[in-house]
Amino acid sequence: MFAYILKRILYAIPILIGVNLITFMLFFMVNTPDDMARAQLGAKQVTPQMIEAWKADKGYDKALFLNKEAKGLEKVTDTLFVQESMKLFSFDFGYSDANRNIGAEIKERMGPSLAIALPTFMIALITNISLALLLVLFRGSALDTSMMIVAVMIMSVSGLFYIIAGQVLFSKMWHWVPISGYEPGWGGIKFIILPILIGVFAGIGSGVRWYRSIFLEQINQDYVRTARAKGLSELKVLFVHVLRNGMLPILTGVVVVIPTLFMGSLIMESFFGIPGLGSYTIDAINSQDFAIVKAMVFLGSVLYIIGLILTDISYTLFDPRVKL
Amino acid sequence: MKMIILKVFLFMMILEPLPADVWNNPHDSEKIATQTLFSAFSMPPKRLDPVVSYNANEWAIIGQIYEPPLQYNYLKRPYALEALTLKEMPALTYYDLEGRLVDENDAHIAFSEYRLRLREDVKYQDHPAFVKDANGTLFYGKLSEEALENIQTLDDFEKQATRHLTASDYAYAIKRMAVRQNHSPILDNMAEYIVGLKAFSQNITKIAEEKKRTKEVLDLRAYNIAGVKVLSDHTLSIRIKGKYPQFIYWLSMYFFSPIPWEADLFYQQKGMKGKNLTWNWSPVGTGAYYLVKNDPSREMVLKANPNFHDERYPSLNEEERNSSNIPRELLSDAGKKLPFIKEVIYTLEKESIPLWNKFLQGYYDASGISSEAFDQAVQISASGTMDLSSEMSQKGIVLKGSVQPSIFYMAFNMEDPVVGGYSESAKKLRQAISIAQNQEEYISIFMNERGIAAQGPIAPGIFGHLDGEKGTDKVVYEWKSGKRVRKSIEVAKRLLAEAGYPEGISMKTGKQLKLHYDATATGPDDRALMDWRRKQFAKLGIQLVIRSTDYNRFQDKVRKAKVQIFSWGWNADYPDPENFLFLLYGGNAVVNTNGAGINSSNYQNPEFDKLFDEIKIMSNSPQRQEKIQKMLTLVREDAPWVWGFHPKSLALTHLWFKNVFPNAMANNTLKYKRIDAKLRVEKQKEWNQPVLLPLVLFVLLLVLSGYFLHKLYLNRQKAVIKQER
Amino acid sequence: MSPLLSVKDLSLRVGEESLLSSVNFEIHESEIFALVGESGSGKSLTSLAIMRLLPDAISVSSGDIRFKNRSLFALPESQMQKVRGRSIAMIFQEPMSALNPVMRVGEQVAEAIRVHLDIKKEEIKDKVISLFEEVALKEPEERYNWYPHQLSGGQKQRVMIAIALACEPDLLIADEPTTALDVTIQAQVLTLLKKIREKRKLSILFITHDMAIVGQMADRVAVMRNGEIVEQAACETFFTHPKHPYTQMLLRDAIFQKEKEEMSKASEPLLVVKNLKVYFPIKKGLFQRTVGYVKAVDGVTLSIGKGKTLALVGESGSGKSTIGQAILSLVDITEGRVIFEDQNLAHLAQRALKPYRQKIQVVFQDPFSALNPRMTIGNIILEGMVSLGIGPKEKTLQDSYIKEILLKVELEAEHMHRYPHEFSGGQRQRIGIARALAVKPELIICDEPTSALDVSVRSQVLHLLQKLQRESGVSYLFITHDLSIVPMIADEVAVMKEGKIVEQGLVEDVMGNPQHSYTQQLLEAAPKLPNLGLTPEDVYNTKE
Amino acid sequence: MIMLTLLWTDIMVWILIFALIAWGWVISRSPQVKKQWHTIFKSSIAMASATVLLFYLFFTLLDSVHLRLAKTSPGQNTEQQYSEMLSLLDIIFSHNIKNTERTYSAPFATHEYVKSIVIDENGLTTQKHLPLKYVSKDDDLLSKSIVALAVGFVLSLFLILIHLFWRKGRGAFVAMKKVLKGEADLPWRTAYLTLTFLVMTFTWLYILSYSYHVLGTDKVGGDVLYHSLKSIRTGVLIGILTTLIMLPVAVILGVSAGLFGGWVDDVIQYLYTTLSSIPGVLLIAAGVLVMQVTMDNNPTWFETTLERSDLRLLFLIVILGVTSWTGLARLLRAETLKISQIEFVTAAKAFGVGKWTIIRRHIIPNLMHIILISVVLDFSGLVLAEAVLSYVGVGVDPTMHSWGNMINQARLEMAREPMVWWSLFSAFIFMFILVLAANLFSDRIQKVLDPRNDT
Repeated sequence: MFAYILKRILYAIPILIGVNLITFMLFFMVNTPDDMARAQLGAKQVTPQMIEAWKADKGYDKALFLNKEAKGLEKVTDTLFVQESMKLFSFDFGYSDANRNIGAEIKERMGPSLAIALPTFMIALITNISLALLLVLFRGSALDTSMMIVAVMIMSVSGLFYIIAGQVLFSKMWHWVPISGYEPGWGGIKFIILPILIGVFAGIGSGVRWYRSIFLEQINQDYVRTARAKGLSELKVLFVHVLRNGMLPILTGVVVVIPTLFMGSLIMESFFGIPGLGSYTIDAINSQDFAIVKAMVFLGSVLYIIGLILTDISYTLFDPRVKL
Repeated sequence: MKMIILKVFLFMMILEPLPADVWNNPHDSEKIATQTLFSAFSMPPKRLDPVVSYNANEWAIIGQIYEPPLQYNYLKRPYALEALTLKEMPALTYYDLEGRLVDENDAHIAFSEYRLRLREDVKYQDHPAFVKDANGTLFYGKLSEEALENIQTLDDFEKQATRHLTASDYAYAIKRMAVRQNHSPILDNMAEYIVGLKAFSQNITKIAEEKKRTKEVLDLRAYNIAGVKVLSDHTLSIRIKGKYPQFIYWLSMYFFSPIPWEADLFYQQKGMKGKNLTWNWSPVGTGAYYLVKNDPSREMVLKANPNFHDERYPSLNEEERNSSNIPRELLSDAGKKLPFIKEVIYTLEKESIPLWNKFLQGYYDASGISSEAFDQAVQISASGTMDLSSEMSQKGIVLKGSVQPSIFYMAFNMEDPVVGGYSESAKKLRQAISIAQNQEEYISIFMNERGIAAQGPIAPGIFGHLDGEKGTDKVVYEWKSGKRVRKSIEVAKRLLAEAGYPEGISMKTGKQLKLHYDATATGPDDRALMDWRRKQFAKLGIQLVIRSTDYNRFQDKVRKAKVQIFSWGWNADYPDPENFLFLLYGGNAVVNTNGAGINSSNYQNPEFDKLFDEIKIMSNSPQRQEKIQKMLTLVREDAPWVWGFHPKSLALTHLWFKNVFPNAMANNTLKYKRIDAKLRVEKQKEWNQPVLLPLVLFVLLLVLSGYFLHKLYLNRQKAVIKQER
Repeated sequence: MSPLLSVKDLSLRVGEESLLSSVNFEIHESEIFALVGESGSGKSLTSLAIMRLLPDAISVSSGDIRFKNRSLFALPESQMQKVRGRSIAMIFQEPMSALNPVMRVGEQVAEAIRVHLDIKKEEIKDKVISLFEEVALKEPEERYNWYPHQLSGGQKQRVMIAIALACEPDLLIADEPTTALDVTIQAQVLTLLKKIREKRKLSILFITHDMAIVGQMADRVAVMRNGEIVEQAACETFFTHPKHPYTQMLLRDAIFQKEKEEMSKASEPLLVVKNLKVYFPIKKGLFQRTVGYVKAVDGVTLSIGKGKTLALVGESGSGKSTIGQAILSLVDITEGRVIFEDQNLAHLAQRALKPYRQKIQVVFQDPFSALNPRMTIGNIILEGMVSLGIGPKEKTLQDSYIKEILLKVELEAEHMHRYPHEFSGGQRQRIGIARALAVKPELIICDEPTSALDVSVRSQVLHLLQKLQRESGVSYLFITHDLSIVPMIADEVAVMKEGKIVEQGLVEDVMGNPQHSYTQQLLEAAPKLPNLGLTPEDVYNTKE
Repeated sequence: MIMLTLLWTDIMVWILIFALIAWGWVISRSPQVKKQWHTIFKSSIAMASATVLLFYLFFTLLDSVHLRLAKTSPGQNTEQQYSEMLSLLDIIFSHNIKNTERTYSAPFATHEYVKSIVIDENGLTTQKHLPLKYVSKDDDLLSKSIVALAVGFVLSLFLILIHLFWRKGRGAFVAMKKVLKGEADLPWRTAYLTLTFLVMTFTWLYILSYSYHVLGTDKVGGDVLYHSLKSIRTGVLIGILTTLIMLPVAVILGVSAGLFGGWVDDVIQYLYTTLSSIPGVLLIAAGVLVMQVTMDNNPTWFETTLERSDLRLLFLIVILGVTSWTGLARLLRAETLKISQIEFVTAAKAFGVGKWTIIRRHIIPNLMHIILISVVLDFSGLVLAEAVLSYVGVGVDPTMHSWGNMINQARLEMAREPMVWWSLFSAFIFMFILVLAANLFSDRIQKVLDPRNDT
């Protein structure tokens, strides 16, 4: 097990280098250091002297991949790419172009992101699974058919509509919750109810359909027939046998997502003014803050890889047949 | 049935603990009942360091914290400066090259000197940097990294202290400006005027570089600028090259805010930057407020500075009161000690929609009016003035409007072979386009009438701007029966034909004239805007190709004069025509200054430039007015810009928000304002009663479907196998 | 005495299609009632109907099932749940999939007890363990916490039986309980079931396709065909005096008739395998180091004569299929030689191998996966011909060649335009044979070609293979786990166990007088047909 | 004089259409696949959604033929002048392009939605709802509707008859009877009903669009119906062209990884793990930003705004394609691994059949259902993604007609009081119908083609 995890971590390193390379190339192709300087200095009058001073200040005056002036190995190492990547690998994200410590910022913003993403994820999982089980229980009935059509309809609406409609109805017209905002702690529940509800609802269509098909696949298995032959009620068959076996394929899709919950939801956070990592990322894209985007891409990849490893580990926990 | 009862009971349980009042209050409900102002910011201010800050949203914060020597009077119109930390307005004396005192109108003026006498009762906010031990050395001057370990914010320092403001703090600020690494946007400008600043800057920049390399602290007290002299603890003199009357305005800007050396050294300590303890994030000032919390991701909190010096609400004498239309209630607090509001909470609101809705719900005390919300908020009354819609006025909302000292214009690149140049045909082409751009329609569609069509570069309220026929651009408009009327499109077409493009077809090539318009169009609203723009050109038969990019690249193109037609704007730094006309001064042209200049249309007219040099050093007088009008006639003829419009800012405030008086020049207006907290609490409750019916219906639906499902399952459990025969 | 269970006039249908029509039978107390039939005959449906576990799509068009004089069909579902597992229990064919893979086996037994019996929590475990003891599961306490995948097939079936017995039912339905098991295990399970019947006096509805097992187990027998019971009789009379022609045919196909009248004498070897070893590396750890090998084939030597058939017999996992693949160069040979016509095929390059690909062909076990579902039969047969350059090149000639081949394997010429899914298992197996035959091979490796087929179809395919051998003198390497068919098809036999050949020789020698204990064990375990008292070797011996 | 000028995406669409026709021809030759499709269309839902999809495709194609119309030239010496590029759809809706109002108006309204300042003769200003310029002055909504619906009915009848004659020739009327009774082999009745409904609705909207703004006007007075119809092309293009770009990459890489194994597998796995580990939006955002820079540096690539936004759309499609192949490739690799273990592949190997032949003959045909399912599934996902990307600011050009841009703008309009709901509503309806049809159709395809659904 330990050796396996170690192996996976070692395997992750070339992937992360590749990720870095891609982002680095993309962003320096788009964003010459001059651009960054101008965006950051952002004043009414930006003189060339100011730009030069800024670049030197930030260390963006180095060569990208190959420093022709340096000697020996430094040709490669004394470059922007290697320097910046090395920092990332030690989780030193450096400073944003607004001169704030990105690492500290990420730490601070993970909370709000999780406050939305985690409950959304959990509630959605529970609702979707229970609804799916319900449909499987009444499979083939009119209820099943009509709910499946409703599910397809729910799927066919862009998430943006749900958010707009939710805000107009719940906040603007009915005064149930604040329109947007965030507050840490229990007092903040009023802010996160609506985004969570919308997040859950928007995902219900595809979620229920997916889980339903998984459970239906299970319900045709032989062991379910065995369980019925034991005299178990249909509810017990579903909750004890089908659910437990259905959880295995669900795990593959679900566990990989858990770490990326930290990244937050781009759209939701910016609509509801949640100061999480999602809105951080959007702002960074819009203001072309290379340092933040790079950090977020790196973080996203790391979390994704962690998710993959967790998926494997969770299999060993939940599926007795799998051993690492 | 049992289940239903159970569920209804559960429902009651859930409802019970909910607050009896409102559910959707986004703020701390206790603070609503106190002198706390709730406001919003859409972009987190990135730099609160007065040496670099040059943005309206940054100034809105640091304006309350820092105090430059001068400020604009809150109530007086036209805008007038008054002393803030000074005992009186600076004394101005003139010297010739030999250093002899000379008269104001003397031809030999080589220097002018401003002498600033500071008030003695001005103190800084409490800050750990000021704490000294018994020996008088800084207590937190040499913090080790371990000591910083548990420090996250300034509050984590046990001790705090204050000290009096001294003249050397202002000198220190100018020295900081000179350090290139601090990226001051006005350094290059000021170096032209302040004696010795240029040389000092070059010198200190090298020193700073060296110190950075050796990781030493840069203490600017050790260096001095020739033209900036600290005469005593509370007296400072600044020497200016030649005559530069506008300098006095600069003294009201935050670049000239006092910087205590203790804090500068404090923030330079290792490890501070990692904790976001920097000038950019933790300002130290003498103002009415100090920054308690700066979380750019969520909120910023200002609190009233207990050390704030004695400042009183301004009063006006009878004459002033009568000359300007100042509402009486603005004067009711006259003479009372400032500030009134004890705490300000700025919340991040990136989207305009939630902001507007929260304002309507009473959760923000003031709001601007986005164009979407305009016709909801504003009606035009019979007398032609803008007024609140009945819905708004029923809520007790108050409308405040003022024309901004700004201009948005569409510029031609005068270096461009097609639209540029000073030939008759090029002029006529530009004039034709100018006529075709129907600014009035633009203002109506995109600005909801919140703006006035510009007749020249100078904004209303600024010396040099004239109303009526005299202030009308005769190239584009006609004066008809007491009104300005845009010339008809036929006139434009004629001009275009005379320019060599009949019906938009070039006589030379026989092809349709195709022009390129650079824009920073990325938002959702921009498509309509671009469509409109294209239509204006299409009226002349000209095809407009729009090249939209992000703002960065757009700036870059303008700097390199790689544009043909583009739109831009200017927001005045100070209420003087020079601050507008220099946008067209040949010496500031981008092509002449290697991209550094402010004249992005590259307009160069020797006659205009000569007049500019003259008016620049004149004080306001009929002579100055005459010269300015001459200059305006010149640029209207050459038409390097399509004048565009001056935006009108409209602000809405709730009834409980008092003493609000728009002042386009002043930023530190928070201290004058007051809140009627009791009224606020009442109104918020009244406006935000939750609508319960849908909730009840929803729960009922849940209960019913639960019951239905239960029934369905029971039926299945009862199932027997039916035979078909 | 009234019967324990009576099925009266039971008819099932799905849509318009009738699945069962008027099935009638009765089961008395402590009786083993065998329901026999080939796949699709409706025997499993009958059992599911008794349990009321029929899929939703199937509806009852008529009939009733009475259990202890109560109509099961009239019970509400909630009452029926109390019958299942408590009064009527069931065990299924596939022990691999019939147990919940993520639940401890002890729990799965305990669950059944918990549903029906009011027993204290602490006692349940004891009860489960005693049940495990009863079904002869070794180390029952330890096994309680095991998961199904940790158990062997036989052990799983024992757990299934324990579940079924947990609530002391009156009737046990055993639906092909041993079909998926190896012969030796099968014998053990059958013995166990019989023992339990003796001890508990319970009735068993035994469903199977295997006549030999019927003879061994049943008190009374019913034969089903196409949803109808064609014959019902007591066991003894059933075997001695089968009445219905279908029953007669079934018995005939189950008892083997040696068609090879004349044993040709030993011929020169066509293929010689010498000391063949096929090892699969086991990779482990950080850098995927090879830490050991699975010795799938561990030093096998055998030879096949021209026009002869060598049967390779062994239980699952013995490595017999790997030998076939090694001969075809489809797996890497670790050591040893495969000599075909004086040429060592081991480690030969693909290009050099090509001529031999034509001479050695293969027929697979699963007729469903052996044919590409997206190709017509004609194209499937044509593919090999084109690839190896056999047969005519012109389209019309090719077509007639294919038709000829199809006729040869007793299919129709027009079948060449159809797709595999339109054919039954036996027909598909013929297509597979036709495909191999089309390239005129000298050796065909038959990898369990009949194990997925019904008895009657099996005998047809075997006959076909024999006919083809007679006609073209092709040799067979016949890989099988089923000892019973060996005498019918093979000249020589090799018995494999754990990658090694334990006994090898002429069929009559090995089967008639097995030397190795494993061979003896295999022969012992094979179910014997009762009436004649014949086992396969007996068949052979009597013929001699 | 008319000059045909095709945009890049036009060319791609038409290539795709011809490829589809060619594919259809191939299918019609294979009875097995033909039968599969027959099964798919046996469901009336599938038939109805296919009809809807075809209807959308029709508008896409109509909007994918761009022309330049000749203008009367002002001078003798000048060369022939052409107007800006117009698509056939633009020409059909030229009255709507021309008749732009000043600002918002509600569907079927006669006056503007917002009040404007009016100065009357006395110099007094008042606020009034100004009348719209291009709407019918008389109250003839009902009479015109009846005429329009009648025209629509006749038109659809005509279309149906053409189709019947094309299918059955002389037996058309007999077939018609069968269809009406629901006895035809396929649910043609549903298809014809759907068609009739669509055609009637559309003719109604179209004919009334001459005298009203049937779906209202937007902020600058543009007709919302026209916007919505123009947006169809953007949505459909992103949906289908992206898969066109993604497919070859995914299939080639996925299959070779699964079949060849070894280092090929390692490299391809590395490639897609790396790509898929980057959060999708960031990758797309980065790609779009690069594209913008490239386009800014090469202003000569396009002459008009239309060409520019078209090129941007093309690049967006390419970026989406490049970033979205990983999922399918992973699926195909796994499936290839599985198939290559199946005995018919072993049999082919035993016959010495070459690797490429095995891929072509045995692997790809057995992967087709996965490819097809993922194509139809991706289609609706991509249509929805366009809206989100536009919100983030990395979608299509802001000057382009697209549902994403419409929603984005409508967001601001929803905050108005009273709400301007019709833009959002139109975008919602047009998008919802397309995505719903696509989802229902893909559902059916999945049900028929996925071997797991055999039960």
